[in-house]
Amino acid sequence: MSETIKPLLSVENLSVEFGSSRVVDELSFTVEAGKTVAVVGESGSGKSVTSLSTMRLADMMGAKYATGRIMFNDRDLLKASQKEMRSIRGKEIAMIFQEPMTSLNPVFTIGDQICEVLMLHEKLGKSAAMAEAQRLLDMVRLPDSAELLHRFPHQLSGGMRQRVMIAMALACRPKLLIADEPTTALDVTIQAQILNIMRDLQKTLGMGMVFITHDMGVVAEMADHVVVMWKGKKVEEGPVREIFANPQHPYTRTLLSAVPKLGSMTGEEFPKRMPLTVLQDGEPALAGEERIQDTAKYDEKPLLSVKDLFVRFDIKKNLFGKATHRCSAVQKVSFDIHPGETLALVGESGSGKSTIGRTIQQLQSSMGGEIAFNGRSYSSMSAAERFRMRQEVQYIFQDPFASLDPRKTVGFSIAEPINTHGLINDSKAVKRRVDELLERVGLPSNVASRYPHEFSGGQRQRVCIARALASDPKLIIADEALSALDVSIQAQIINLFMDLQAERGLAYLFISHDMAVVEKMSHRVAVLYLGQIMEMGSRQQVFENPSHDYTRRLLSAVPVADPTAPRNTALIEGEIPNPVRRVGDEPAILSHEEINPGHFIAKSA
Amino acid sequence: MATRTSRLSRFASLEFILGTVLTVVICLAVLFSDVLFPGGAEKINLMARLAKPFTNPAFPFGTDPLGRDVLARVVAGGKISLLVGFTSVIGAVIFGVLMGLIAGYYRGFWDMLVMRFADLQLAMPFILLAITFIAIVGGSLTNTIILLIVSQWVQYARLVRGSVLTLREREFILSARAIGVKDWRIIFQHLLPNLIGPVIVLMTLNVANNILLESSLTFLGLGVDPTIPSWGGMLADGRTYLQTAWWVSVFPGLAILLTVLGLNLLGDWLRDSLDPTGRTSR
Amino acid sequence: AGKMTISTPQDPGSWDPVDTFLTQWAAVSTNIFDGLTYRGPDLKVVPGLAESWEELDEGKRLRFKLRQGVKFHDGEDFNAAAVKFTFERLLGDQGAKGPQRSNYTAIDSVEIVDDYTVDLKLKAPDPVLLTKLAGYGAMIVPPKYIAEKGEDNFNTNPVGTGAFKFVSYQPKVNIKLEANTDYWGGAPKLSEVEYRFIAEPATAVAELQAGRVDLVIPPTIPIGMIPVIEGDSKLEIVSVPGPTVDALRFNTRDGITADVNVRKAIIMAVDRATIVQSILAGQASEIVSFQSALSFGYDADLKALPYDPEGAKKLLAAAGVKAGTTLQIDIRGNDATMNEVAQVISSYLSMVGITATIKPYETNVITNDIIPQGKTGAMFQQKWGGWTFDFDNTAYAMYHSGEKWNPYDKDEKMDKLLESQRPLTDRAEREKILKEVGAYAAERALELPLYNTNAIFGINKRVKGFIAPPDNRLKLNEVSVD
Amino acid sequence: MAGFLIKRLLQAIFVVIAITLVVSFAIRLTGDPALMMFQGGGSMTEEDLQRIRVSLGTDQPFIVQYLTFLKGMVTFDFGRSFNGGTSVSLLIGDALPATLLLAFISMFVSIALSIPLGIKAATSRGSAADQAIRIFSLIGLSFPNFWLATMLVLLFAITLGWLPPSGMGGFASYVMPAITMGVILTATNVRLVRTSMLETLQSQYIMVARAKGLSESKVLYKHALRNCAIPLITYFGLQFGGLLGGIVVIERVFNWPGMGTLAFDAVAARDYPVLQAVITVLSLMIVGINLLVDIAYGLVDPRIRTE
Ligand SMILES: Nc1ncnc2c1ncn2[C@@H]1O[C@H](COP(=O)(O)OP(=O)(O)OP(=O)(O)O)[C@@H](O)[C@H]1O
Ligand SMILES: Nc1ncnc2c1ncn2[C@@H]1O[C@H](COP(=O)(O)OP(=O)(O)OP(=O)(O)O)[C@@H](O)[C@H]1O
Ligand SMILES: [Mg+2]
Ligand SMILES: [Mg+2]
Repeated sequence: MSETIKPLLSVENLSVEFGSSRVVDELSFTVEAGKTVAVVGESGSGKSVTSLSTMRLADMMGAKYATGRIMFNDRDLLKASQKEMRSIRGKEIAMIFQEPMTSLNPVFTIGDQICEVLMLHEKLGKSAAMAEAQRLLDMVRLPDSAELLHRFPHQLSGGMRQRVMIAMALACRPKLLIADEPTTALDVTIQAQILNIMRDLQKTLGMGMVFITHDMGVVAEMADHVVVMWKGKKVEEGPVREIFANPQHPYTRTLLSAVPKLGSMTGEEFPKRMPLTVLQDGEPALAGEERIQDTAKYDEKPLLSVKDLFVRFDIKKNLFGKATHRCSAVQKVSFDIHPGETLALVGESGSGKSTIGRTIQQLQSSMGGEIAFNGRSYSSMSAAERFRMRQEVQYIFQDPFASLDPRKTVGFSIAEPINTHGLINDSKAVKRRVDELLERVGLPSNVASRYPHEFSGGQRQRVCIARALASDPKLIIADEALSALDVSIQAQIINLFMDLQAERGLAYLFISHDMAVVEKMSHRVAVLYLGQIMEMGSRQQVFENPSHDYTRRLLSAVPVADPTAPRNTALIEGEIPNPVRRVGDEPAILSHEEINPGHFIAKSA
Repeated sequence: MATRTSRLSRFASLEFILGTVLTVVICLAVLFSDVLFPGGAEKINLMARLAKPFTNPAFPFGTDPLGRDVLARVVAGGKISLLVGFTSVIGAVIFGVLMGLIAGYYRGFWDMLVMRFADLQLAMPFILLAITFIAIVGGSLTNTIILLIVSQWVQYARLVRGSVLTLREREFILSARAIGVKDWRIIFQHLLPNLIGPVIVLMTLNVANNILLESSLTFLGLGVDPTIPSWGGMLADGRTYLQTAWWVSVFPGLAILLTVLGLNLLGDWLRDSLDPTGRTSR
Repeated sequence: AGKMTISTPQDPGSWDPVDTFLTQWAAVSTNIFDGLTYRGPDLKVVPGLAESWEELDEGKRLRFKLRQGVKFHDGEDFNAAAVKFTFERLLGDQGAKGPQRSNYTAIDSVEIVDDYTVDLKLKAPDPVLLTKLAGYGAMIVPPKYIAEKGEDNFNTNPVGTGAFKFVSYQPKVNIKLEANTDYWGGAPKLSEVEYRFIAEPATAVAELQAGRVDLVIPPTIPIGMIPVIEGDSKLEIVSVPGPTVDALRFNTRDGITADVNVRKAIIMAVDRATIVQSILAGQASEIVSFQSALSFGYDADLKALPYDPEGAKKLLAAAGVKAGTTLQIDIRGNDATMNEVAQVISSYLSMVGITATIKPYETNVITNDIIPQGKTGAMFQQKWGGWTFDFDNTAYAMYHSGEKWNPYDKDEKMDKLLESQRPLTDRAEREKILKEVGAYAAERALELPLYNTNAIFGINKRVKGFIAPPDNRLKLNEVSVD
Repeated sequence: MAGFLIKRLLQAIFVVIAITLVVSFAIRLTGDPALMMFQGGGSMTEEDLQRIRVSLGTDQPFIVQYLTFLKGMVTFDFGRSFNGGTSVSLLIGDALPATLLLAFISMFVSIALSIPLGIKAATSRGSAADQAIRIFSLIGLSFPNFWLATMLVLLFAITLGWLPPSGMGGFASYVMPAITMGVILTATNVRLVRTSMLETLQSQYIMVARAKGLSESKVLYKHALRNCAIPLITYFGLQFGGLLGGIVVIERVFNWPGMGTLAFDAVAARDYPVLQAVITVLSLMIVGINLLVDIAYGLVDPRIRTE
């Protein structure tokens, strides 16, 4: 430790245990003011637990600190009382939580929840706090911030909630910010924007940052220093360029080699299954075959066909219950998905991606348009057909925590589709199938008897994937299904998806922000903006010849996993697009133009 | 495996042990009351009226106004009391929870029907219900139990419905629906375990309530033969002796207390073991 | 001077004399109203508003000389017109709305002889009429006041000639009276009286203990609470034999109790003396027929069947009743004393081989449905409190065939006896027949006579000059408080 | 919202009519009020009874009696009590405020006690405080309310002489009834609060609230409480409705001239007009409370749509 610069935070020899299992083992690292330490590592390696321990919130989950200390401003946080911690939390150290969907209190408005911190730590009055909250929402580029303050969390999209969380954490200008996957639910343009803001604040405030992420591109852009964790231990640490240029530990090397790179598929017509980098005898090695994923059956009639879909949410109502303001979440969206095809849905956060998915899954009613599955439109389906459809179409929710029953073991949840549709009747066989599914998503089968809260974010995500696979579906709607996974697991799941596609002709509606992953695995891509499709075409068309402005912006904002690459620090300016309009003042519906066979772009109005 | 041991230690928790021991001991004593005190509960001895407790070894808990052994009666009194207490609560819970689930989950017409029916039921004062009920069906132990069920299902129904209303909007219920899980399975497998906590609390407490109510029905004519001892009946009998012979009512009261205590400990344990989130936090 | 507070268990709801039979009404109204005659705690009928009276026309006309110079509380004069108004009201439309009228149907008409002389013309002689004139429906009411203020107003704003004037009434809470200093019997010693309606015995006793109530009137204090009051140096219990008698009557029509010997055996199997001594703590006296010792027609020489379990067993064996035979005793569920007594009886019966079960009913259900409809068990509780203290009132209702309270028994001899005494004005002759009725009922063992309970008053010792009335008719003009 | 209210209003009318119909009909099966007037010991003939029935109007066919009642109800004229002829509206006018006031106070006492105690028990789960709170709440339940009430009277009214043993009057007279009722309600409520709280405290947003540095009381009373409010509101609503019907025993012990006593006496005397009026008022209140509860659901938890 250097004599001259005293670190802001120094974690020394920290071990954390739940019951008898140690999930963080003798971990040490330091964060200096104005610097960013990225913590990367395997899903479930103890990253979130470490950050919760720093806040002393892991106490409430039943964690015990077996060894070590956490020094912050010359005091050992592990020795501080909860009362002392309260004056530190939010003010001195702020945290952005991993799962934004479950992190906001469902019964309070966004405004209330942000104001609370401001009123507490900055001693602002209610109206001043509100004004400040609105400014913060503007800063994270949320549309119509004045109105948004009065909305409830469930009315926001995943990415919007995440931005609310970020605004909340930054509200009091903390000395140390712990950001646990702060941008996973954000599209790359907004992500770039948010990262810029963080860097800015860091510079002006001298804020130290602990940045937990799976996105190596983000690490490369943000971090000064990197800590790599694996199975509860720190396996390597060093300056960011060092780590990228010269990774020492085999796990680090595996990790880096598994990072998907945008543009790596240039020239390929079809997505490609790539060999996996795995640790073999402590050394990374390539495993598995390379295969062209030529599975889409365009000659067959579409499996799913969405035509002119409209979905609107009433935002404000007058006294008589008539809507005055509406959010046009989905506007005249049409697309087909063929058997064996992967259609990627990308686009700005809040542009209606999840809503489309939910509507296909009949969790949300549409206000117009038609959806047909296997040639049968929803409205004409019999009850039995509908039931069957629920087996054949599976949905992986954006927030895995919220979508798992807290009272049921994950084994139960995974077995549920099997039992519901009577796919396997023998209970032993069901159990075997559950174990097999768990293993396929990279979890040990003995976790079947655990409950959702006992998992890490990425582990829960994999449970949800396993559940979706359980019913042997024809179509999987994967809403940010891979974003919480570390890249090596991610690669493994991508391959799993592709293998299933090859074996059984599975189709995917793949909703994602990660352009590199999209490039890697999709046949066709649809780019959504403000509820409308801006551009749609084959992967090659969209990625190699992006023709809509927004698509181009999107692609240019993708962070590059190379710390030496030049950074794009230009802030996006101008009007924040807003899907909420007065009734009667609906946004214009754009018409599409086919610029190449199968390549459509929206004509600007 | 961490969870294994914590699950084991949960079984070994003080709550569970104490609750089980209490409940089992009480149930056994009550079941074998005839063996423990043959004929003791009914034997009238007008010469030994209102004997003080802890003085005469023949009557450790003293005697009642008819000179009967309070201890023997307390033990024997559990038969009726526990029967009425348990069956009526179980009946009310089953019916009420079912109605609440249906109303809350399906909403619309069913909600309206069940809840307006509940309003009807709630607006009916208990004694009125009791009197008209007996007038129509006559008094008996079974009818006492039915009456208690009829008068209490609403509590559970409303409680459950309220909780269902929030839960049904939660994402894990949506995801079960998305999978195609049948309604009744969603209701019983997902909703029920997530809202059962308050129901268990209310249930364990209503056992006490119903044991006491049973006795108050006596003077409405729904009660049972006063020679057959019951805790509630003993408490009611002891009413005029509160100032002069406390033991007549305190011992049956304690019996109820211990029973309810045992049940509540078990209830808490049940609630906790249904709630996995609390598991590692101990 | 001084104020006295009294706890009474029930609010009769109306203070109009024609409206109710409740003794709780009389406990208050005896102070507000007067009748032509008056019956005090000694149960002797003495002059009230009438100074004297005579029987004319072989008892078919009663002539009353009225007290002069008496005024109602509103200042109206009391005179023959008021008497005529009172009885015409009672027997007319207003009386038809209430239960009291049925007591006075012997009166045919009222004739004013002069301002202070009035004749009651009777349809048939009524030997109990003078007693009835001392209470309830026969209370003299003010004609002008009622005409002016209306009938409804009179229910809640009573005006009479009594020792106390009505002040205020709050339903279910209290009624307040103040002294009528112009009272013809002399100004009362108390200046104010408040009656509070307290239904719950423990509460009434607590109020007594707390000194906020000076007197608790029956039927409130349960036997079990007597020691509480006796244990308090400021308080005492005053008790006198009351009008209420309890018996367990038999179903004489069906089942084992259709056999008179079985009924006798059951009576012999029960040790009533012990019951009275222990359960009732001596606050009652054994009875032999279904009446109290105060009742007209009581036969002191009538001997009860002795307590004789062995004899009872023999009788039962002779009647062919096997050991283990069951029978059911119906009781009023809210009668705590009877609850205990019935259990003791059941235990006595078990000693002679009869297994008795007890079935409690709500009071109204047993009195209005179970008994009149003949749906009782082999034995059922009958509680009776004839306020006239005349055995006819009880016996006719209990034993005459076809009467509401007599669902099972039909006996020509009994009917004849009962009918024959009704028109008699010769007291001795009537008394003889009533004694015969009592003896005949005992001979046929129509009921298991139990006891005549005392009227139990709890009183604060600061109250002076209180004489406990057996019939609950408190007259407080001689009472004072320290 | 307006449509919702209108719908509920119609349903309320239906409920009131249904319950009064049922009650009026059923009570007539259980005894004849004319007979009851002779309870004191008068002898009567069938003719006497009939005479009284005519004057009470109970000789009429049921449907005629019921329609008369309905007609009166519209003008809030419930007729006169069979027992003494007092105007029923007057009786209700006296009893309802007495009951309402007591109910409000008891509810207030209970909520003010049970929420902090329940939260304390939940947050210090398994501790001595938790155990003590739980056991005390059980004692409150295991002995009947008259027992508790009598004990309080013995202590405060007789031994210490601080409070009046019964009756409704000044502030002092409210203390014991409110405490008795409050304690009994609290016994249940504490445990309910504790249970609901335990579930909510595990949520991620509670963790987030703590991460903001909010004081523990803010976290518990603002963030957690509101999230577990649904079962609590439901149960409080039920309890309040129950209180309005009057806790007969408590009212009797404290000689409280409330709806419970009124209803009890009316049932005992088969006083149809009073009974029908009590039921009408009660059902209106219950319907009102449940409506409020349903509206409160939507306010407390925005995810529940009121319609
Ligand atoms: N409440 C708990 N009880 C028991 N085990 C837990 C609990 N919370 C977390 N764990 C375990 O601790 C380990 C570390 O979890 P943590 O959440 O820190 O992982 P992570 O590194 O953040 O992973 P991810 O990137 O997937 O979010 C995991 O194996 C998880 O199963
Ligand atoms: N229940 C609701 N009530 C009101 N508005 C809603 C509701 N659900 C979604 N919205 C709005 O609909 C729009 C689209 O939401 P959606 O969840 O589909 O976005 P998304 O494209 O999935 O975004 P993200 O990538 O951030 O998850 C958003 O503006 C959101 O605020
Ligand atoms: Mg994590
Ligand atoms: Mg989304």
